Amino acid sequence: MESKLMHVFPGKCTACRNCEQACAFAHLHEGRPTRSRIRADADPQLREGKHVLVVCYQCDAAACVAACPANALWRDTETGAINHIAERCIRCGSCVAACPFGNMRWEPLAQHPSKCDLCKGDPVCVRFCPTGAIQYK
Amino acid sequence: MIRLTIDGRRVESRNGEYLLTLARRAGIEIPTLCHHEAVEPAGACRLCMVEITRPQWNGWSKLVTACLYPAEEGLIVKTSTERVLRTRREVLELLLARSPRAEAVRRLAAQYGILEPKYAVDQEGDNCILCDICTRVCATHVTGAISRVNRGVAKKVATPFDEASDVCVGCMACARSCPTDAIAFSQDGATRAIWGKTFEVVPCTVCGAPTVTREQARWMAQRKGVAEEDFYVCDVCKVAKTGLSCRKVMW
Amino acid sequence: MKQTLATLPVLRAKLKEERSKLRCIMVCCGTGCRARGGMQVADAIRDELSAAGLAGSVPVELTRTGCHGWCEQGPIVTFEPEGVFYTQVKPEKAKEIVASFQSGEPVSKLLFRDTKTKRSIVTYHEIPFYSKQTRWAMRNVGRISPTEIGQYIARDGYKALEKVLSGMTPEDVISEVEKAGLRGRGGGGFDAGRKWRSCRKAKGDVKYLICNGDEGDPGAFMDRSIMEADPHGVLEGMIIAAYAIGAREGFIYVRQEYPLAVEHLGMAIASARENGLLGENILGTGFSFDIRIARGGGAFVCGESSALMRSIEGKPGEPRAKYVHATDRGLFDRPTVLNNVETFINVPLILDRGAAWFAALGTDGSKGTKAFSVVGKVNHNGLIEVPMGMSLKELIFDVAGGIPKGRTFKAVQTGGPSGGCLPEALLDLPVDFDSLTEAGSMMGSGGLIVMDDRNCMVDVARYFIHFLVEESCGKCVPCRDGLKQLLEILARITKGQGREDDLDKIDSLCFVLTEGSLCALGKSAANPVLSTVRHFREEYEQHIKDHFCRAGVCRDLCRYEITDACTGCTLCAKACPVECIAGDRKQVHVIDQSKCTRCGSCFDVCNFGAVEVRSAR
Amino acid sequence: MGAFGIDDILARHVGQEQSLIEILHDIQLRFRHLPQETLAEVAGHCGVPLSRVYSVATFYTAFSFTKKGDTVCRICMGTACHVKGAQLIREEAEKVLGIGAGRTTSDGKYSLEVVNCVGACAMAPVVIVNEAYHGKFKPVELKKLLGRGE
Repeated sequence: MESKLMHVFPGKCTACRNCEQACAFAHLHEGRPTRSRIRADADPQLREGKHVLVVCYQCDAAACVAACPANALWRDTETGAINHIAERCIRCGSCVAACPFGNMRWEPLAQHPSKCDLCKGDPVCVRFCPTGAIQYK
Repeated sequence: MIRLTIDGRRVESRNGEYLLTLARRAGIEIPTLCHHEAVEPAGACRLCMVEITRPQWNGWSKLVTACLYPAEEGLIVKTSTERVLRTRREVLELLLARSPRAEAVRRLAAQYGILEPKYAVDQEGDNCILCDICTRVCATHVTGAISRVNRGVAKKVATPFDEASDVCVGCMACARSCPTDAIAFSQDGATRAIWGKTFEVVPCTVCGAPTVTREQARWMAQRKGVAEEDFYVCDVCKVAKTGLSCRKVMW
Repeated sequence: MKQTLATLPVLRAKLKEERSKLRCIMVCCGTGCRARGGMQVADAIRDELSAAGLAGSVPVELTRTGCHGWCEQGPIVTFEPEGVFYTQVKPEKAKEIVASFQSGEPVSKLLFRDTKTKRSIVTYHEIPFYSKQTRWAMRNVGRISPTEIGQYIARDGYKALEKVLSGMTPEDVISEVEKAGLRGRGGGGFDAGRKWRSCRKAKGDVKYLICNGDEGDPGAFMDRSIMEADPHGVLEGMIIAAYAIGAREGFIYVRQEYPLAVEHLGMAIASARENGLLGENILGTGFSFDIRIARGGGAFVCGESSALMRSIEGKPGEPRAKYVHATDRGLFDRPTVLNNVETFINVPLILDRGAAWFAALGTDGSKGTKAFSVVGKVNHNGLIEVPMGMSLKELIFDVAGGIPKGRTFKAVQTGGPSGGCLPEALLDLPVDFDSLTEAGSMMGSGGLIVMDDRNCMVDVARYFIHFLVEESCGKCVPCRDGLKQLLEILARITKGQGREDDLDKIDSLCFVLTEGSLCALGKSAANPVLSTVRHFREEYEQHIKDHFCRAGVCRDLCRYEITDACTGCTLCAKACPVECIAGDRKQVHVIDQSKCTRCGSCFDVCNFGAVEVRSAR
Repeated sequence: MGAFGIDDILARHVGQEQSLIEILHDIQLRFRHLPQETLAEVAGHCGVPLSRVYSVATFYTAFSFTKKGDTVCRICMGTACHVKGAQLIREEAEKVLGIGAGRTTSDGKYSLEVVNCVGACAMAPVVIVNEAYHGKFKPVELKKLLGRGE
């Protein structure tokens, strides 16, 4: 079965940051947008109120997977997500350094990396986006 | 398919996984300190002891470490018999006497009702319980900068000759994987020191925030055949850059 | 020259014929006898022989043999075939010896004198130490030159191999060993045939065979003696085993403390290769097998099979859990059979003489003979091989000559650091695998250390735990940290600082060692303590409560005093290393307690029982 | 060509991890210790990290990083020797040489070691000076044996 993909429509984004809140809450039980795995950053170069959404592409030939020395990043064949297996992770930070898009982040408190796991096939960011700027289909 | 029971629950395994894996999958808690999914099991901490038997053993049973015992057809596994619990308590007594300040040890010991060690406490004892996770992690996945040296009571984890290692890349996997926070390191923005070696944490070429050590970047670059400089951008700046390129595509 | 199945019997017949005409002077040049000048004795006799015009003339041969196992009597010189037996020979005696060799008149001063009957004995056939033994594993020990393959072949060497390769299938060999009931002589007593069978059945083309010559048990040296004195016997056993399990490569792991064994094995391997008995196409049958020597690095734990395999792989000798058997995944993760030296040397016997013959020796559960190293406080320290099932009493009192200096037997320690101490009440115990294990000790490799009333059992327990603390690999918690705690408690007790709850703590520590350790070293480490607490509990209590060591060993818990029985012979004063004993000749002597180090020398030399051990308080 | 004169030793052994212990034995034999600098070369030859070589070298008592004395005095502490008073010989040796077991005198002349049984139990207690075994040993004989007597 072909797995679904995350689609982003920046034009529809209003930078309400509901997605960031939802993501942080779902994964860390705290509503701090800075800890979110999706970024609805107002692009610093854009002054016209337009926004970009950045979230993991679950790349086919993923740099994070290639960089991980401990095979702690695995693709979930059902959701298509590259999942970070905390138990296997040796927390060397190689994946964070390797991801060219900044979608692999470092959790400063837990001292391990975190990334979008597509919420096991039901991404909360999609559910909470009021404008349809993020879709999963 | 191998079928066995753990604490009366029927459990199945396709390829002879270790009992610990099966028990945890079935939601049965077995304490461990030397277990790490990223490396081969060692059987060093002796906390995951379980009692195994078979009907044809006529009541005879033995203790084995769940982390190393492969699933076998018809095995009857019990994870909290009196024999198991006493062994576990006695092991914790020894660990607590060895590393009385190690938080993970204290917490586990308290769970088993041990608040004060009954044996002579090693006053100079550090937090290292020689679980071997750090050295296994480093040897298996990184550069093998540290190893267990000496033997018996003198055993410790160290770099060769206790000197700064040529091959250590300062990735901190050892320190971060340590269950008892026994590995000393220091970090302040641009530098990081561990195992007697000080590393420069290269500042982000865009914003100046710390990224990775030069040694780690080189090691990664060498392994994957990519340019070292690619690693010197922090994740925040990478997101911004990603956004920027998106914008260029979109608009 | 490479031998074949056709030429080897011819060669053997020829060698036998030649050697049957020889008269030999055999000089023991094993480690023990060398220490006492064995090589010089051999050289002196060689010179004497040539001076007497005997060298080179056909019927005389001077043979430097390997260790006889009776090193305390060394250097030993024997005449074959007569069996004349000279002890403690010095090079100056060479002339007399050669004269006696020619005339047939024994040199009475060099003969062994029986301690009980005070009678001089001419041949070793009549000496109880030898006559009460049944030497099968040690059949060639002291009878041949270990460096000459011809002498081994002449004594039916490589005959079993010849028989095996002449038509027996590997299956036949395994069945024969199984029928014989050969159990591993290394410690655990595991059935050798069964081990071979499971390795043969294991999947994989590459299989390994290992001979464990680590013999780490302090107080045991039968494997050293066998390797030094009969290396080809070990090789033959290994080649047969390799054929049975399907191995092409084998290792002999020898401890580095045994340089002579390494040397002799190395020479034996080279000459076996030259003669087509080892290497490619053995005896022209197409079967190939080769052996390498791996030197140990001075680690007792490497006697444990999984640690030994790690050591051969070039790693630190840390054991692995044996939940997957070595016969499935051993050395380099391939199916492996590991047996010890004494096990392998029994193999040619079984194949040559038949399983039924072997099984007729020994007891129901333990077949064959066993070599013991009986040392310590016995009259005759040395290697003793007897059929399994002989009682400890017979071994110690009849064969080894009992306790010296009229002292009383207290305990015998069997099985090395993994075994235990057995008291007098258990002396009727037959020595076999199962009886010893039942009594809380174990056979181990066969060390028997005899102790008398001058040995303190708490100190012995402390000694073994100290040994194990130094030798623990340090991998698992119970062994590394448990032994350290145990040593601390035992050391405290021997210093008179024992506490009321110490015996309970000892009990807990023994429990966690036995139940929780990773390998056999840790699992059995409690045995020396458990067995002494079990059989000599009152001695522990005396140490803890009364602060008294009755054996006079624990220095803080005793003092020596000279009683009125003193005749003023001055022996004690002369023996005292710190010169703290004063007294005139024929006057009662006095010990200056402030200087006395409690070494006990005065006690040991006094012939009148005038030195007494008293409580330090 | 290596700088430490162990090329011939390395050439004798295949460049695999399993040769490690044999190589270290040969180096120890030649230099009477393992010179620190040689270990990296051994690691390179065997294709293992230096830390692995160090781990092996510190695990086995046969290897030492400090040079052994010209005369190595080893006292057997096996069980047979223990019950016959080896401890007293050890103490005497420590007194005579003025060093603890495992040490070498500052002039580099003597090393004192204790060993766990050399298999010469029938002549216990045993002292080994260099390669020569001395059985049924008495503590008082030590001074003479080591040539440190009056």
